[in-house]
Amino acid sequence: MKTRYSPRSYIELWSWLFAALTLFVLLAGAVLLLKDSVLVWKHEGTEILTGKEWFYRSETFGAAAMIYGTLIVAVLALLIAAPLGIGAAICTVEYLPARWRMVIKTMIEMLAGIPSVVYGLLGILILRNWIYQLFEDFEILSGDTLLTAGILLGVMILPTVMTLADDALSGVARAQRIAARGLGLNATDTIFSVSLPQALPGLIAALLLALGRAMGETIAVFLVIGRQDNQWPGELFSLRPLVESGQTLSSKLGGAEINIAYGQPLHWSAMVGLSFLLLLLVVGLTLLGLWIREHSKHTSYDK
Amino acid sequence: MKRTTVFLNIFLNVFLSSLLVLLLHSCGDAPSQQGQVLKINGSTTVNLAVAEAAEVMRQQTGKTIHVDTQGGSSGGISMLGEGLVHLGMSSKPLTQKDREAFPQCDFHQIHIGDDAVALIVSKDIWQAGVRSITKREMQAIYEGRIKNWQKLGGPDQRIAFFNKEPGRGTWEVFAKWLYGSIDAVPQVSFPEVGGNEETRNKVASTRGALSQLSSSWADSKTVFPLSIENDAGEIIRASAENIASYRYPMSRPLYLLSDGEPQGDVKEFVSFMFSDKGQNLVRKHGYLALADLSK
Amino acid sequence: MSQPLFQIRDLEILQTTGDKKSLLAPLNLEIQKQEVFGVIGPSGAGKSSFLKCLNRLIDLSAGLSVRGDIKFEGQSIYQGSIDADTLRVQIGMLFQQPVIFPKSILANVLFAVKHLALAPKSEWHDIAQRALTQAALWDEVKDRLSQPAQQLSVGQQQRLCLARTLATGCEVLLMDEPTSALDPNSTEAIEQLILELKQTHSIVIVTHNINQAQRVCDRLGFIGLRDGMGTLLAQGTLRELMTQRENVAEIDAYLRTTESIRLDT
Amino acid sequence: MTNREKSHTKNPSKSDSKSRRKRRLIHELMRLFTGFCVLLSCCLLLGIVSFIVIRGLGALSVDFLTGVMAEVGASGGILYQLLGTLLLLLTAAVVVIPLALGCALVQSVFLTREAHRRNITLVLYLLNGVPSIVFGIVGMIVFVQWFGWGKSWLAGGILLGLMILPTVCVTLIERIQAVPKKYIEAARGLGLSRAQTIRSVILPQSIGGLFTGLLLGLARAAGETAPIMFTATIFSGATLPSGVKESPVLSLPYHIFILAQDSYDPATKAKLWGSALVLIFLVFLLSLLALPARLRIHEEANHL
Repeated sequence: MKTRYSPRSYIELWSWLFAALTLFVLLAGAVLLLKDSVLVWKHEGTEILTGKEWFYRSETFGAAAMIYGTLIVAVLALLIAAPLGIGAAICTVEYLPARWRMVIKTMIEMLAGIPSVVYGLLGILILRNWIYQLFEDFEILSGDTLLTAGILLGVMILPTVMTLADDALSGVARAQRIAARGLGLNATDTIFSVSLPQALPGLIAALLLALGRAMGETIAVFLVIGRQDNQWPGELFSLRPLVESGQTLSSKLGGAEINIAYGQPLHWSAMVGLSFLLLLLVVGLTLLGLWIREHSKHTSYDK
Repeated sequence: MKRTTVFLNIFLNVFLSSLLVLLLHSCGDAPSQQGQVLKINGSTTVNLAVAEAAEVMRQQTGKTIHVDTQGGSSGGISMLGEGLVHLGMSSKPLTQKDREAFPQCDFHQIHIGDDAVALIVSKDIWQAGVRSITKREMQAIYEGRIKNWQKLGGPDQRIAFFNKEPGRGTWEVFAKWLYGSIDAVPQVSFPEVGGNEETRNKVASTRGALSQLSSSWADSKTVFPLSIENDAGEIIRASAENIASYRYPMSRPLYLLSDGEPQGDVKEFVSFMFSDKGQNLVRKHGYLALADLSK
Repeated sequence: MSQPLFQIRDLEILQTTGDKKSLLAPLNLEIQKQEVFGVIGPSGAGKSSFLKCLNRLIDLSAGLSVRGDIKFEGQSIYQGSIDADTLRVQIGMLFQQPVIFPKSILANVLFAVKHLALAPKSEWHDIAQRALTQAALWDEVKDRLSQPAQQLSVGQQQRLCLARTLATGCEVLLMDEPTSALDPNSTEAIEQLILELKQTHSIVIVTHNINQAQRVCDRLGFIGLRDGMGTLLAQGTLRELMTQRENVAEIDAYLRTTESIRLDT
Repeated sequence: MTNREKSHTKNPSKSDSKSRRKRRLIHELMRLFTGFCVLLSCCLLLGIVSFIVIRGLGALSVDFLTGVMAEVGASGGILYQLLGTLLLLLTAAVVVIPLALGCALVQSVFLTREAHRRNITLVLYLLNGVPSIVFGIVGMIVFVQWFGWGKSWLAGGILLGLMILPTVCVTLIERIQAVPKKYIEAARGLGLSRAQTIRSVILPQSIGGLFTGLLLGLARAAGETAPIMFTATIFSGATLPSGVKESPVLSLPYHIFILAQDSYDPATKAKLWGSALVLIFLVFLLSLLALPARLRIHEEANHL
């Protein structure tokens, strides 16, 4: 790439400089995380992924329960946000007049602007009590559950899903819709036969990107999940753990333990290791989402 | 067209000059040497009185005093140990282990008042008649051997135990009372709570709830402090007298921590905490002032 | 003659946004069955919008509303309780650019049949073959029906669109400048098809090309711009239109800009 | 021929109308469902906002906005929290603008190979996905430990700037790509160099995208707690910083976060909701400021 290329102007030099700086900062960040967590990789090996116990006082650092919590909460959030967000996007793109679309889109994006700490407040004050009353019959211990966190997160990522789904759907050429309508299909037939199949890769990518968002969310989850360590479910496919407290990677990182860890090399590197795992999970999902989108571009019809 | 060029130039200038400022400042001396900023960090319990004292000091002297509560008591200890702050706040006595973790730091404990850790329950448990608890019972709950209030003469209700986050002074005082030393505490996992208001809120809104909380926050309206029944069968309330006389087993001193003898701004602040005004702030937030203790 | 195919009464297209002006002045027209009716005129006069009124595809254009009425085989399509989607099955449409769905050739032909459940699955193959044959495409694609339709040339794609429309069994075809995106050979093929389909279908075609109009149309309507509105200024055979040339300045101006034609061929 | 051809539509007219009824029903159900989705989403927004307004409006006053916090949040105002948040946002903007301009120009103008462009986009997407707490941890390692800044407003501003870089950059790239090719070709045809073309054609046409993206990004940054809680903000005592090292600020999100966990006095609660209301108002203001530009882009896209 560097061959025979010499920047020809001040503005060009400047652009390259800042683009390079961005890349450098990113790489440096990732490398730093890795470097600072070397101790724990050496100490635990793969145990950090598979170990179900995290007891920092006996230097046992297994993140499996937190990874489980992270995934469950994110999937719950998606189960709520996906139908709602895609449904709303279908309505605004396919059924409502264009001028309405911008109004609703803007409103929903404002939902995205509500700070997560405010969501957390609402979670503590309203949602956890609702959950507590709703599931009273299951003798749940408190309103701090994976489900509470999942629902709260679902509302929080709803705008992300909706905005990206909106983009995916409105990316389907209008001519395609008109052609289908011209053949006598009604608006809904058109959605199922033209819009959705063509927007599918975009929709899947949207969901994966939203899933990544959900996994990274800290403050709101922190306040309603209960922060109970080592909640590895007895049965992997039982629903019971959903109404019990748990811990996610991000709620662990947002908690007090990071301050205890500060100054104690192994414990600190374990905490940094957790953030590296979190980063890895989210980056993996993002890459998968983008790959699906890119990959299907070649098979789908352009223009 | 021209506008954009102008914009870009202005922008570049602003950016470059801010870079310059940044560099200059990073080279400058740390404020700790200049003694301009007094930084305090630590226990959320101690924070209430200290933060308000800092407000008064700021107005009186015009000094800059930063107060933060990151990581609770152990956050205060470790940040003082690392030299990141000038005063730590701690709601538990320092242990040998704490001192060993930061050998470079000459910890001084400055006793500014007293408080106690109460074991609080939700309204339903209180109204069902559970008023006291023994150490043995609490151990059984902590180790998961007792899971229902029936065993404690309460209703048939699961015990929803919220454990204070490790690192909080409250938790360490509790752990020391229960097991003698923190190292002897068994490894358990319960739902955790952090701040005092979070604890109070969650206990108040959960049936069968039990948690540790600074006694000054136990308002007996939303959450209720249990008395402790000692081995002799005496039932000891977390009352002011019992805390002052250390009869209540989880009484705890509240400390400011300094590195070496307090000097300069640190000394000034500590003196303020010892003054009537400072001690009144300790009282205002529900703690026992030093004068109350010597009674 | 029996009942006209389309009986258009005071049809008017209005903008609902902005200055709310009228795009198409009130228009009265009758289009007969089994004829090829051409709509000609300068671009921007609202020919396409007019065409879209005939199968109510205009409903999908934001910011436009329609006043007046059209009777299709004696039945009002704007005032009655007619289902616009059902109407569009009966009145097929071909667009300027061929719009191919990103599916196989077969799936494209059977698109409406499948999604509208017009025929049981057992008949699908016959329908596809018949439609493709009618569109003169069968021989070219019969060996690669399951291949992506995007691989076809633009001319073939337009014929595929025609086949797709014919597969619904529609009786009326609306064509919006169907050859303007095509090369001369493909254009000729489409024109040939129009002449054949005339036997079985009624066709309304919007065209830019007066020569094409002469080749395929039985009657013509001229929509010109007058006072900033599209207005039906004349109708009849091409010869009748030419005789109006002296009376109607817009027709004269239009014909001057198009290539000269020889009427006697 | 006509009859034969029509047979498959006309003949089984009964089953035809049955399928039509079924499709009609699905259509109505679908409209109902998606309409419900929109309604629910909007209700959620209105519900959340009105809840906060109802609780927080009482605390709102000029004194609240211009006063200094007193009695550990139970009285006084949030002046320095507000100023701190604004300072963080300003810093983030200053940090992100050159980076975004650089990345966007490189991506859409200077890079000629499609594969390279895709790589930049990929990096932006990845950056967009990085959890905000990870920014906090990395910031703690870099700025607090390594640079020895302690808590500093600059660290917070840089982290927030990096966090919103993808939003700003992608919006800008979209605008640059929307500049009609013919303008660029005309400019080059007039003999302008590439740099001159950028300055005289591309940037004037697309600079709006930078501001739109910036406003949207800042709206997100304003509410973030996780990246700044370890690196830039403290609970009380800071005013406006006079340096970089050991110069924390107060901020609204952190203020709310701490008070939500530790508010002794009931009077603090009202102030807490007041702070939340101010924060939301700030965020909405930023998104609304970006709205006209976005609407215009939308209209243009529709007319093309």
